[in-house]
Amino acid sequence: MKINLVAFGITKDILGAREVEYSWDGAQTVGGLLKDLGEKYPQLVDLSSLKVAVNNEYADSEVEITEKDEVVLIPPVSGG
Amino acid sequence: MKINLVAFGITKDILGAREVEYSWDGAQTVGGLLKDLGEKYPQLVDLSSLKVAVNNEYADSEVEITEKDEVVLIPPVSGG
Amino acid sequence: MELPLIHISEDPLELEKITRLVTDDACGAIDIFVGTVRDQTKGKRVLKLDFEAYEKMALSEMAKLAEEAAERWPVKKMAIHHRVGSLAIGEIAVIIAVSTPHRNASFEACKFVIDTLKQTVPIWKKEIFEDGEVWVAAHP
Amino acid sequence: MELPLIHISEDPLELEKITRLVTDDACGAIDIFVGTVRDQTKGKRVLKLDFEAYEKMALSEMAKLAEEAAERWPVKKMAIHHRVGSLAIGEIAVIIAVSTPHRNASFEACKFVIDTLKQTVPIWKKEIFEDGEVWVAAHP
Repeated sequence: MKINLVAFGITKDILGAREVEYSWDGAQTVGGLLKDLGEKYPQLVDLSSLKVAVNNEYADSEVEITEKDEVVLIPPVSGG
Repeated sequence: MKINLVAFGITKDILGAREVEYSWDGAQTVGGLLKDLGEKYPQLVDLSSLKVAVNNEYADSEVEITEKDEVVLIPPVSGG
Repeated sequence: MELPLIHISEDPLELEKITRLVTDDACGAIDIFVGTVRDQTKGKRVLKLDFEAYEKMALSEMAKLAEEAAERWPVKKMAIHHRVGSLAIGEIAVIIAVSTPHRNASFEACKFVIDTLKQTVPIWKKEIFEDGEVWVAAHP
Repeated sequence: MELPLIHISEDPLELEKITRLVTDDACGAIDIFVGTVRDQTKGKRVLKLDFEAYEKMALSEMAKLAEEAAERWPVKKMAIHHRVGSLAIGEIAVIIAVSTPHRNASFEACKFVIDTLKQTVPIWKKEIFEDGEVWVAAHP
């Protein structure tokens, strides 16, 4: 399975693009995605926090991901 | 001694004018003035509070009043 | 704190201008309190409010408030503008604007000023009803 | 609460207009928080701030905040406007305006919204210094 992964803030800099096609081995869940990303992009592990939004909602690590989902990396927010 | 007494808010309605010439027997102090006013204008006694400003400052009852002072009746304030 | 901007006016208060006056390069936060005329009090319909001020003393009491706030919080700039005269429903009676480096202090200082203003500054309002009028807070 | 007025814009935020939108005949109080760009952070000179938003989700998170505030306080109208793009020192990044019948609730609801916005709404700012740039809060 390949997803379209969207990255904001510092995660865009780390991934090198606003959007990347991404596939990974292991659990096709938020937790599985984060584990794989941490191995391929160690700089992500250094962040204060890293959340994932699936279809515009913050998603826990158990949430399953399918090809149609809008999956977005949310590094520490700093609006206001 | 006669002073020029200035009245705001409801005290203007009670005295019937913004400014009145006023003289009284007894102590020529803020306390003496308030005592005399209360006798001549019983409606003043019904107010939630009645303060006196002498020369732009709230004045305690012991403060002495002279003819040159600017003496103002301050009923309960309600700005804002 | 810079010299506070204290003003009493018969003309409509200018929010944009007041906010520009308190904006400061060293500050990330401005809190602004805007007091407006409500259409009712304790369920009774209000037609308008008439404000009057003992202006000279009101200005000096408002300046004292600003100084007191600046002693307690790191206020950079502050404006306190109060309107007098006859105000229709929805019109602005008072604007308090405070700039501080960080946001908590802006809220606290602004709240302190409006709370204390209502207790100490010689300004009075009369509520005009369909069947009469009342000086607010005059009686227990 | 009426439907909250939530907006993300590349254009300068309009304080006067936003305040008019939340003014309500039944309310005596409007509290407005204005977040501006500071010229320094931890003593280091900032040249400008770049803001970006995951706009769709930021709008829905801001709407949630407004609803949460309305559950806790008697909010009549609320506006949350956030700017994105490149902002110079002194420019306005965010405006939160809340009208309530009485003033305490306006302060509390406004403070709740800005405090929570900074924790949950997917908007990011990058500080641009003379010698580099930093995504705020990205690292411990």
